[in-house]
Amino acid sequence: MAELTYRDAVARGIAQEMERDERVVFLGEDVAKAGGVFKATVGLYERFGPLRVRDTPISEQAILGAAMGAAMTGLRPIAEIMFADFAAVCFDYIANEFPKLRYMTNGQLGCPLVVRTGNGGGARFGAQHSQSIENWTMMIPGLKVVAPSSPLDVVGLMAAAVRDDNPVIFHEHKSLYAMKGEVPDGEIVDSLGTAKILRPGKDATILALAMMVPRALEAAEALAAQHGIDCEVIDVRSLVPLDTQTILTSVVKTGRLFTVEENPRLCGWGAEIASIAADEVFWDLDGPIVRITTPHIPLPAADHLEDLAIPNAARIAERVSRVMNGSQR
Amino acid sequence: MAELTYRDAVARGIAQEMERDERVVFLGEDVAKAGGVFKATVGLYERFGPLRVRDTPISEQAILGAAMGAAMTGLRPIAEIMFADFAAVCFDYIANEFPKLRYMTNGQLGCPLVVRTGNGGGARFGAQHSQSIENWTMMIPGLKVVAPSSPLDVVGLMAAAVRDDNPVIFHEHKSLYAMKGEVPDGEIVDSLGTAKILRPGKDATILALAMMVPRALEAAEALAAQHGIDCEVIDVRSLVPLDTQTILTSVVKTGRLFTVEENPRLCGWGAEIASIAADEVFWDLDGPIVRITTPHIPLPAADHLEDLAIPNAARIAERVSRVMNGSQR
Amino acid sequence: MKGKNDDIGADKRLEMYRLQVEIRDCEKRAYDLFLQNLVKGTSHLSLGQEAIAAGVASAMQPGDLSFCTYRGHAHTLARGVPMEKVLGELMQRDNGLMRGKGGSMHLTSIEHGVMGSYAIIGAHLPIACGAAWRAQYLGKTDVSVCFFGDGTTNIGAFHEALNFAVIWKLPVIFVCENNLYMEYTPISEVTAVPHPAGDRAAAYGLDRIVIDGNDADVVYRTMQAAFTRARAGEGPSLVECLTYRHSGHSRADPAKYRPAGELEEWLKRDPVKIYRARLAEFGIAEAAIAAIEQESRRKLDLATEACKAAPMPPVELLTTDVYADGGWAWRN
Amino acid sequence: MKGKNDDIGADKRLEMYRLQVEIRDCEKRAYDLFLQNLVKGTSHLSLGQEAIAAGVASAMQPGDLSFCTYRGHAHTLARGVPMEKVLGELMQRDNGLMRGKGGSMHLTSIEHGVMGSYAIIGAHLPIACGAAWRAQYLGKTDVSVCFFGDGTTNIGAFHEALNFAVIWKLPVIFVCENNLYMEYTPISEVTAVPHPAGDRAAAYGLDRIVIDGNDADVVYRTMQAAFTRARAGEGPSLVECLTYRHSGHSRADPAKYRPAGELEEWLKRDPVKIYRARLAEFGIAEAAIAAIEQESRRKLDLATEACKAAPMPPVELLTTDVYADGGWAWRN
Ligand SMILES: Cc1ncc(C[n+]2csc(CCOP(=O)(O)OP(=O)(O)O)c2C)c(N)n1
Ligand SMILES: Cc1ncc(C[n+]2csc(CCOP(=O)(O)OP(=O)(O)O)c2C)c(N)n1
Ligand SMILES: [Mg+2]
Ligand SMILES: [Mg+2]
Repeated sequence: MAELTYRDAVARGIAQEMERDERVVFLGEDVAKAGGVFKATVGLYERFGPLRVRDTPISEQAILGAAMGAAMTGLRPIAEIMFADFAAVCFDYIANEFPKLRYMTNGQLGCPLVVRTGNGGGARFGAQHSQSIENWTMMIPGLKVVAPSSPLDVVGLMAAAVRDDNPVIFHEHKSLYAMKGEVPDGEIVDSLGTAKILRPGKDATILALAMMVPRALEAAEALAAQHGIDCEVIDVRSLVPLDTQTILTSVVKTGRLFTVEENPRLCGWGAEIASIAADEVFWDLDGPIVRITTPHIPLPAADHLEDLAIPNAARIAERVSRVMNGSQR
Repeated sequence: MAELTYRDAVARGIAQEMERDERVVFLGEDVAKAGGVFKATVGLYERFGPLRVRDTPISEQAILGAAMGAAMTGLRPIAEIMFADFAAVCFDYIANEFPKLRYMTNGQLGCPLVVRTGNGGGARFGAQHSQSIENWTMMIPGLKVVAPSSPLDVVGLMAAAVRDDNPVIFHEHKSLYAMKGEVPDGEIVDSLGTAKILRPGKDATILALAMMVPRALEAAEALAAQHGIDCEVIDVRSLVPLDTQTILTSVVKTGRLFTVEENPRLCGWGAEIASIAADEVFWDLDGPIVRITTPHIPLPAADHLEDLAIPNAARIAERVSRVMNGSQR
Repeated sequence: MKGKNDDIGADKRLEMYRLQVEIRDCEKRAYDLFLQNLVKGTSHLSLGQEAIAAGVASAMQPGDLSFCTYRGHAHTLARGVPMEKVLGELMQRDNGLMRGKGGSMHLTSIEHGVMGSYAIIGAHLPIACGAAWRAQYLGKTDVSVCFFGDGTTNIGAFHEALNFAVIWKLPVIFVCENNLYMEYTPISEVTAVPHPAGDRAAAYGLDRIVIDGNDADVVYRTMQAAFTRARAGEGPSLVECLTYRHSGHSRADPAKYRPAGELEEWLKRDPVKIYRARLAEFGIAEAAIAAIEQESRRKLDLATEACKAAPMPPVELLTTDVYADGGWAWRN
Repeated sequence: MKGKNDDIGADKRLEMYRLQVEIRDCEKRAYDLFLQNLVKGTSHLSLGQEAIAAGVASAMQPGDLSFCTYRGHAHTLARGVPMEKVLGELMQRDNGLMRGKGGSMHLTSIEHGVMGSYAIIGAHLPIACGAAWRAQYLGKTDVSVCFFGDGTTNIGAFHEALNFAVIWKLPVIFVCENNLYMEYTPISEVTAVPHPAGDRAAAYGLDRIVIDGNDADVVYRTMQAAFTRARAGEGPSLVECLTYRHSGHSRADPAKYRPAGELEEWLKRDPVKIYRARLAEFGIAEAAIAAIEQESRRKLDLATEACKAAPMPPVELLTTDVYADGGWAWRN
């Protein structure tokens, strides 16, 4: 058992898989010799050498295209798209190529690869380097999408992603890279498509993802202490496949559903899950489903403005308590 | 009053605005001399000349980037992205540049332009030429998004889009181009952000967009005739701004909400609206909110498979009647 | 060069002629079937461009990989995929290469090394790089060949792929079929240089290679050199083949944008005609030539009948093969 | 060239020196403020690259437009934007250019023709084309200048923009600041040609222009020619300026990836030093030079104090200017 940062967990997860499988290769901008701009891949180049850990030009389309071609023909590439926002410059691969290949070829070809992105806000980087783009990927059929919230989950979900035979988008959260957590020694393999109940509770279900998870947990403690509201906090972890069993079971139990989302408001993962609940467990709901999100705006650079935009524990607690006390908005 | 095709309505709308305002220019691949691959812009080149109606190379990033640079500095460009799917190769402009410019510059610069796309399925073009990408654009703060369902709306919303000072994504539906409808003579200017109640009803609200509109209307007639279910059919028309007033008023009245979406299931506009309803008018709902969508799959080429994938009147009617009769799924 | 035993030889020439004839026949049939409303969706013919498909494929070895575009029937057939499989897919029947799920723009047959046909301009150039990277990494000798049109040279992915292939010295060959038009717009109106691929090779440290794409021998010899280079670990090549499509861009296009007489000029340089004459020049008997032509028509008629008789794909296919488990479940 | 009245002249030279000194001082101050934790977020300095900003801006006319990157402080200052406005934005204060909403990577001042700084590599090259297209369309004589780094030449948007600008003959000048590195990776390791911009100019039918970017006179003269060409309707230019950044890529980067001695070699060619010597060579009095330096520091200190005293932007700003009506409403 060792205490690891989320950042180190990325390198550990990749190393575990590269050690196990020669077909695993890794490419991206400044990822090799420099160990990545977030220092999440330090040591891989030294350990696995220049043929397996490769620096690329600033050519995101070439990076993802090359990963796809290699994946189709037998390798298991991991590609880094440095900031998640840059997914927009290579979105053709994410939306049109990776996820449709198997279907269009009637199963002749597959695309087993992992795209890692530095997702999310909190670093005062402004509108083009701070986005939470989970929904850009969740909305595309044929992808799998995960977003871990702890070092342990990073290692285990990375392993699961690399071993999965589908294209997996792996959203790392930039503002969690420094977070520490216990990670057992030895091989760790988690499974995609599983949510985790991090705090059991009976009054309301709060769903959160990535950086919103610690904030939702903090809010839940405050809600319990200050308002006597006992929230079940679920880390969704995997958007596709989506663990609707765990989620809906909880909603049926508590009768109330809240989502805490860092993405701008419209068409986020919370909207999808809220809609599923409003359809499938409608009669078990005891009140409105409420999404607590970043407002539908680009993110500002200034620190206090950014902090105001992204949900935090206080805002979550305040909103949940107000709604639970029956004031509708 | 003239009968116009949806395709001709596009040219008419653009012509009306080019006639009015010299700053309106139009560019895209094969749009000028050839009149567009869907023949939706026939005659504009002849009428407005080679300086205002321009063929471009196959360079979608250059097309949208150039449109943006021109818009920022005083023109009112209309750019065509031939098939909506190709938005993926220039998504940086759609997601990161157009919609964030005004915010990042604290209002110093704006981006008044229109991007037209040939959206949607039904033409047996396969997975990379048939997508409904409304949610790719709806989810991005700073854009406006419309998707007309009739020739009249095409003309009026095109005018509104061109006159709007924001970037507007204008989703034309490929399978509606041949559709005919009455369009009055003279200038027509509609307004963005307005839904239209096309069929009043008291039992349930059905929301639809673009090609789903005629199908929802047909389903509503069948539901009335065969099941005595009186549906209110609303053409959402504008996803951003979203006319929540019209929509929620209807839901409050009927107590039931259905969405009919061509997009693949996850994170569509229906999820957003369903979530809004499940939050804001929860106590007015008399039963589950149900989304009728294309399954979460890439689209197949074969005609009968594609027809099976995209919601049609029979499937809508069948689903609505079953749900209204209390069988949950 | 005119002796019977030049570097190409009679057998190879007969193979290249057979390929060109079969492609020509099959493409014409596709057009007929479209007129009969039996080809659904769109389709993009290579009529007039057959020498490239034949010349390249004849220089390929088993195991080499082809990456095609929507205009990929020719390259798919040239790798040995049966006509029935191609026409079946165009007709979106259950006997098609992808059982009608992909359609004409996505012909794929991994069995024959046809690693997909891509319908978003430029996307497959980086993908071909990736396949070549795999070969290099695993120490294999196969080469990836990527076909695309003149218009494709103006999209960003072209640029990224070329640079990437060169710096990683990848065994990939980029074959630009310059047929003078993107869809309806002449390439010269939208391109900063006269030769959209050849004049850009130097920007990637590559040799300028611009060849007659209507002469299969020229294509074949050029490709042989490129394959040798790729297999020797010397990196990629970019080959611009000048050609012309006899028909419109896609089934919907009557090609009215062409200047009068242009098609006629190019018809004089019809690759099939040129090559038929070439065979004769090299002393190949008319009977052998005619036999190829007859056999092609016979195979084509059989294939056509088989396609007409083939069922539509079963409805269950709608939701298969979205994910690797064979299904489409995005939730538990 | 060494006479007092060469083509550039004393006034222009003093202006260029002043710009370089002010940029140098302001960038160093930004670094100090970062160490004091007063610059939030990231920041990308142009220490060592000042001659380009000064040389280009000095050749520009009012009304000409600048399109910058995240490494855009220098170009913003060079167009006359007050230091306070720039430092205020880096400190994300209410007195910043965009009142802290954009941050250091998006400096914009339309009043000075600074039409935004773009943080997604390559995006602004097509955008600059669009601004130039507007000038051409409206018959204006302004020229758009687009700055970017060596690493940017490998992304697709570069390629699309260059081709586009040439075929439409747009009045746009692309200025590549080749500082030998993308972030931490040497450009030579990831680029197929030695000169990432210059060696590609021919791919767009443009002249190869590779110049010493540490000599403001060279930059100025080269740009003058490019502006003349653009204003004459002869189309775009692509100028590669060789230079070097003295500091790391961004505030977080200690630049350890550099080979020993490289920085030292380049420090010998420090543009500010070079230009100070140049002034002396042309007989400009030491007192005039020193006055510029003193004035720069005085202005900088005042600006710094003003920024430190400035308030944070009000919270209402969070939701302003998403849409043109000034607000953020996406629904009624
Ligand atoms: C990114 C993208 N933009 C536009 C299109 C539409 N389109 C299909 S084929 C084509 C022309 C391609 O021209 P070229 O590369 O010369 O190939 P050709 O069709 O002549 O073989 C265009 C513009 C597309 N498929 N993908
Ligand atoms: C599309 C995209 N990819 C990657 C990055 C991250 N990034 C920021 S600066 C940079 C290096 C740019 O190098 P260069 O063009 O040489 O400019 P320089 O920073 O040296 O001035 C990279 C890779 C980005 N901002 N956008
Ligand atoms: Mg072509
Ligand atoms: Mg650089």
